[in-house]
Amino acid sequence: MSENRKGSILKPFKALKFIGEKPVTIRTPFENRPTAPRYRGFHVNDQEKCIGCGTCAEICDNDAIRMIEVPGLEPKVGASNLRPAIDYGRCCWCALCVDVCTTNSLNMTQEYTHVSDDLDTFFMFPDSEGIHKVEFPLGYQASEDSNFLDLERVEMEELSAEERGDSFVEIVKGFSKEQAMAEASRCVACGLCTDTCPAHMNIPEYIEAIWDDNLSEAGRQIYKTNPLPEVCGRVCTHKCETACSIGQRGEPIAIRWLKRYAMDAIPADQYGDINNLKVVKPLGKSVAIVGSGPAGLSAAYYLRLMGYKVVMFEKYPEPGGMMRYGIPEYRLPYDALDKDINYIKEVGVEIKCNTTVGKDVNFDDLHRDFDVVLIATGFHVGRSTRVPGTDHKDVFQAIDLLSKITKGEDIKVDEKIVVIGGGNVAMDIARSLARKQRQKYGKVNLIVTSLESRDIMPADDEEIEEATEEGCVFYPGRGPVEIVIEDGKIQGLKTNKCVSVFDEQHRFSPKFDENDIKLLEGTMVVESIGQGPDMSYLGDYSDKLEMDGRRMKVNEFYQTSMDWLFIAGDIIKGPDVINGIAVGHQAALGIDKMLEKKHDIFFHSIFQVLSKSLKFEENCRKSNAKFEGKFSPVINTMLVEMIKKSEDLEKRIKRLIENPNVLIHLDEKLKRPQEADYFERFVVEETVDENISEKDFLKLVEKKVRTAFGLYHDLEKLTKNKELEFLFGYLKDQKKAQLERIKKLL
Amino acid sequence: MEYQKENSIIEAMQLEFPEAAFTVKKARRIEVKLPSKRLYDFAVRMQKKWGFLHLSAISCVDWINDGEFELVYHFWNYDEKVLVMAKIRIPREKGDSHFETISNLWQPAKFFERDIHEMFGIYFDGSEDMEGFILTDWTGPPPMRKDFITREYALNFFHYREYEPQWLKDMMAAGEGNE
Amino acid sequence: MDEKITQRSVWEKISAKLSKRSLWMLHYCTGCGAIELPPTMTARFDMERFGINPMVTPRQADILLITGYLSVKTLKRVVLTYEQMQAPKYVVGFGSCTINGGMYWNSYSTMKSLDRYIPVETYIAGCMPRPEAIIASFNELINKIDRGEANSWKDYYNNYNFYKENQEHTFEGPIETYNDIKADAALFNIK
Amino acid sequence: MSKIDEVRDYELFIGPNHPGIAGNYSFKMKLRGDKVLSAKTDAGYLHRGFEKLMEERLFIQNIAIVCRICVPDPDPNENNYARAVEEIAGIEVPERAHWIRTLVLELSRMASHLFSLGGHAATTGLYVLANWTIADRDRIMELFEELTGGRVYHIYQLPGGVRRDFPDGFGRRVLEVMDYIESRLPDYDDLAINNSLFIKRATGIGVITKEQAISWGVTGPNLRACGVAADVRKDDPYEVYDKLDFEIPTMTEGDSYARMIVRRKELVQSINIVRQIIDKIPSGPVWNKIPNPLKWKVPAGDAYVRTESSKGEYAYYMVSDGGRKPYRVHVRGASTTHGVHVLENLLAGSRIEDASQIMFSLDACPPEVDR
Repeated sequence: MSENRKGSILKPFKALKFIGEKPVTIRTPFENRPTAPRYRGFHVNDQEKCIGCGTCAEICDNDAIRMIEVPGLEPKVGASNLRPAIDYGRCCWCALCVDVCTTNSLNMTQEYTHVSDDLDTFFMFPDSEGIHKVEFPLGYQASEDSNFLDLERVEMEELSAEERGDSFVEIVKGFSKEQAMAEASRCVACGLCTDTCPAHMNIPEYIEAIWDDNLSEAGRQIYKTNPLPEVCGRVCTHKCETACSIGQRGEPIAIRWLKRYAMDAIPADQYGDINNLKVVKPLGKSVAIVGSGPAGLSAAYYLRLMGYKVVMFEKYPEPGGMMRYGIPEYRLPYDALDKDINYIKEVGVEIKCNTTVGKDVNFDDLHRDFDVVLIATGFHVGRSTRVPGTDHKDVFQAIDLLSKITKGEDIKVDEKIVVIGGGNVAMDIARSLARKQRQKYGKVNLIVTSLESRDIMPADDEEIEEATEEGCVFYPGRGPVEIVIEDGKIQGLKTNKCVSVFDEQHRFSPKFDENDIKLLEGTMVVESIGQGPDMSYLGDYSDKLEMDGRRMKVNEFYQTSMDWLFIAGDIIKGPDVINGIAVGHQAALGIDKMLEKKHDIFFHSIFQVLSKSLKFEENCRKSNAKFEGKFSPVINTMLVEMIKKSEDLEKRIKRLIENPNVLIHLDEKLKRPQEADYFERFVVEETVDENISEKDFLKLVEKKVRTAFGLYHDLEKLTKNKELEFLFGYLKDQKKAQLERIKKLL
Repeated sequence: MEYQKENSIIEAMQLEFPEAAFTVKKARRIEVKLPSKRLYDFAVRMQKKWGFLHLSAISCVDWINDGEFELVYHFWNYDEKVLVMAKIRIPREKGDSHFETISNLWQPAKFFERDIHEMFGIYFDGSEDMEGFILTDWTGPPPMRKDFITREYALNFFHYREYEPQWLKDMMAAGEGNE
Repeated sequence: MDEKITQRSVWEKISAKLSKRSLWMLHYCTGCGAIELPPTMTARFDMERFGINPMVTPRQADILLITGYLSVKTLKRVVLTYEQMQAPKYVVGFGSCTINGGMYWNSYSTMKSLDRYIPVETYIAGCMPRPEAIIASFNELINKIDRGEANSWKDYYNNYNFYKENQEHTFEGPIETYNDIKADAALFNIK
Repeated sequence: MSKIDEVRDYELFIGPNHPGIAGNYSFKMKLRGDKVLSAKTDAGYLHRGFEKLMEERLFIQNIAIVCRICVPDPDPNENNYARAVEEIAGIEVPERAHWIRTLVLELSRMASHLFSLGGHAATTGLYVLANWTIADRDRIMELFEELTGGRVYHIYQLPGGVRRDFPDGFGRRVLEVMDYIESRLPDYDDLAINNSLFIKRATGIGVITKEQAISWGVTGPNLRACGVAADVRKDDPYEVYDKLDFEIPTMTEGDSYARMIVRRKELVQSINIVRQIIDKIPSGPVWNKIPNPLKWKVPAGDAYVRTESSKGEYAYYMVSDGGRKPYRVHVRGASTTHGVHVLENLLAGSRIEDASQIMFSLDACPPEVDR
């Protein structure tokens, strides 16, 4: 370069030397030139691996990914029936979705050309073959060290095997605030857990509240569908964690421990105001509940909220049923159980203990004195294997021993014990007796045998591991043959090898290998192979009830053939606490629906969404144009149409608003069958507090509309969509027949 | 002492501005919080006395909850190689808030002040050029104020596309098929 | 754009064959996609061999590239430029922003879908589209002209009110475009 | 004004399509004959409201939108944003990530300088140099495509480091491209930079004195062309610039040609920096993982972060209120001074033929002005 700026006129001619050189120009530019191996091109999504968790739609900063409901795909545990569709009129190819994908199913190929004048082709549904069904090598892919999710779980400290060996102190110490927030921060709020939980708890919402350190909001979200959170925080079988999308490639979120942290942190006296309960105007109707297990308590809580007088009858001295007398204290301490039950009492549920229905009170009086009777007596009678020798005095039922331990009575504890059974109850009795043995003899000698082999034992894996740590010896996959008794004393249990437990149709028909015999020494045998109900109190009603196989015939609200009699808990459905709670809540809805006729559940839930928008409704009265400008296209056309169509709408909204129960609104999510019906997600609205600002309410409804309908459609196109036609059918005419058809669908 | 250079600068300034709060954020970064009426004198001394010849930027932050705008003046010293961030708070009126200009000291201030005027609605008295520059065709409120939500405005003002792709029609048809 | 394929006289077929090889692209890069135009125009990808070269004034240009987002202010100039261009004229929409708002879908100052303001011939997916994709779109444009299907510009005259209405809604008032659209339309005996 | 002057005075509106500046920008000029009396810039054609959009996006989502602010030189944006978040949140960045970031910044500087050299020569009719530099710049684009997955927008640097490590054999290919570009520089000199026609056209045009430069807030190559050796990489070092040795080229004349020479010399420095990086880069992780981005909150605080982009001092002022989205991000582009008042001052008194030469020599980038 010339500093003196003289430069020359001839120098440019040096460029002539390039005449002979090969040109830089690319010969055929528009054939797809291969790109770098890491190129960010069009998306490709492996449909099998994808679980439709919607995290890619959540992180997309251009709102380019919309979850489409794929007909023919069945939502199952840990997977929804939605799949991402990508709007290439919005996508900026930043690949955040690829890096956040919970299952690594979404990747990018090296394809980059799509030219068209038909705009609809820019909204694409990526599958494994690629956008134009032309095979392209993969480009930008998710890699281990660059994905955005933290897959390791925050470890919960537990007492070591020695410390807990001989004491009934609770094993789990609980999360500190930092641990809980760190664990809560891992959740991507995909909602798969809510679909799987029998009680459809608002799990992402309360985890979000824990992360925002707003524990009263967390409590409020939990109490919407679960009145026994302290219990569930400790002993729930946490199906939600099996569905957790983070669990696909890493450890699922510790949802149960987070619920426990949230409730432990809220003192009992604050329960009332976090649920902002107002004194409920009594509705003059009363309900009797037999049995205070999880199902009974849950039904009682929600019925009380609706304004009914609830009286509960409990055989044992303390309420709680199986939770108190079945689950040992090291898993569920009684103060935690009492914290929940006291709040239910505080709400106004009257519990009469030590009163056995059928003895102190007979069933007919209940039918006479109360409008509705709900039976939730659970399984308290242990089933015996009836092998020879089970009538010996040293053979006990696990249930009886467990309730004796709870009541503090002393029980027979020999040096060598054999426990028959492979479920959670067997684990409870085994570990309780191991503790008793260590307290009495200083060492544990306890054998647990079960038909099922180790991998298909119904008990939770952690339970089995912790039991082995505490000294229990396991002999899985063996069938009991006979209890060997010599001069009045039990020597042990003769067992054969169990070849298979279920036959091809998965029915229970165990097969044994006779010549593989093994004697398990023990002077005391405890049977824990299952429990059964004791429905003797029904008396002659039991033959009037229609039966469906061995169980009572019930509709979806667990209403038996006699409309005044409802049933809940183990005796009708579900092995665990959370199922009891869910069925209790469902039964409460059914009772409310039956007693309060005018509460049409479906009709009510639509207007619950819209009645909160009464303020907007006034706006629309004043000037329709202003109203139109307020909402996004989908919502506003629907609202305007509704207002126009039904004249008495305004009266109905006003009446619903004045009715106190609408304020303590129930979450109708429960009334649908087990699988999440995505349309239901939109219509049903959870408790929306009155002081929600117009803006937030708008956002909430809109977000739900988009997730529910997948596409951002306007009204006319939506009516062709199958799921919506009964909503708009309703809008078109309000005839009764229309409502009947809706209920059939629910 | 760790930030020897920065602290010596602070001492020099502290003498003349006792009411200002000086902190050293990190190497080459000094933060000053001072009352808004003292800003102009501070700016004059920065340029004339302490050699901060470069006004890197004037930023404005809308603290809507405190009801205040925060103006942050970033001065850079070519020789000392230190950046001073002078922060002042002015009340946030509904209409135009007012503040004095420093564009007579630094020419770049003309652009920053005009930009803040357009985006936040703060009128800088004494500046020559306060008319529209970027948002000449914008009729709405100053867009950077926190009470203006751009998403809601866009959703209601502009038209968005509704796609009807062939694969969705086939999928829905297939859905009907096996219903 | 329903009457795409109209009966074409022999003369029109010949003129299409000739004009497809000498299209002038207006040198007006409206959005950020313009950074991929220099490589397309210059030595490496060289679109000039397809007969496409930048032309400075709208009056002599055939192709108007909308390279990405359009702020409302630029949209006014684009409408002005579009109306100045001589028909037959072709608009090519680059990238996601012209289709459904792209990254700036929630911005208060950018338009969200181009086809409401001016008729668009082809769209290219990308943010921003690569030079190869751009040339692929030119290639397709050339073939469409050859087949006589590139008639989206007639759409502007046919439903002129639709476009005018949308423009006035976005500009919150009519804009003065100094062009007598009716006269232009009459040239091509469109009512 | 005398009768004759009155006749010759008129107002001219230039733009917004590419008057000579890379992007939509327009000028209202008052002229007397071909002498520009005064010029008034008018921007806003590329305004998308970045700062507003950034307030409505999560911290991680912003890395995709940030690089769209200045198109020829996107990486200083990404770097500024990442470092601002790291400074507020106190995140440690692994050593190797610092080196990779510096490499990406220098490659981006080279691509932008090549682009502006070509453009600068093109404004005076020398289109061949534009063809050459843009074709060579494409080699760097291909390097970016290999490293980050995107040609122009890399979306590569994020708070905590960078997203991916080098693909294998990348270092070797970078050195090849560096050698190739170094071998091309003499060709550029012969063709344009030492071409006396170009020198005559560019000398004495748009002269900025040292004092004017400082008071007008000129930064970057334009400031170094007036003799002030101020460079953010040396004065306020970031990433690993303090571990590299390179000079700051300066000229004294401060005219359009001097600015071109400074950019041309900076190309050599960048090549030398890239070579140092390639052979000194340590191994190790490239990303210090941030928590789950959908929930991640950055503690309250603010930070003023500066980088030396090819256009000048590029700074971000970010404020966080402890939420999941930045509370305020103010982008101080380098062209906020070059593209607006400096340009108006230089155009006043210049001739209309040199207007595009002046505009391009300042290398102002309108999207930075509009944001």
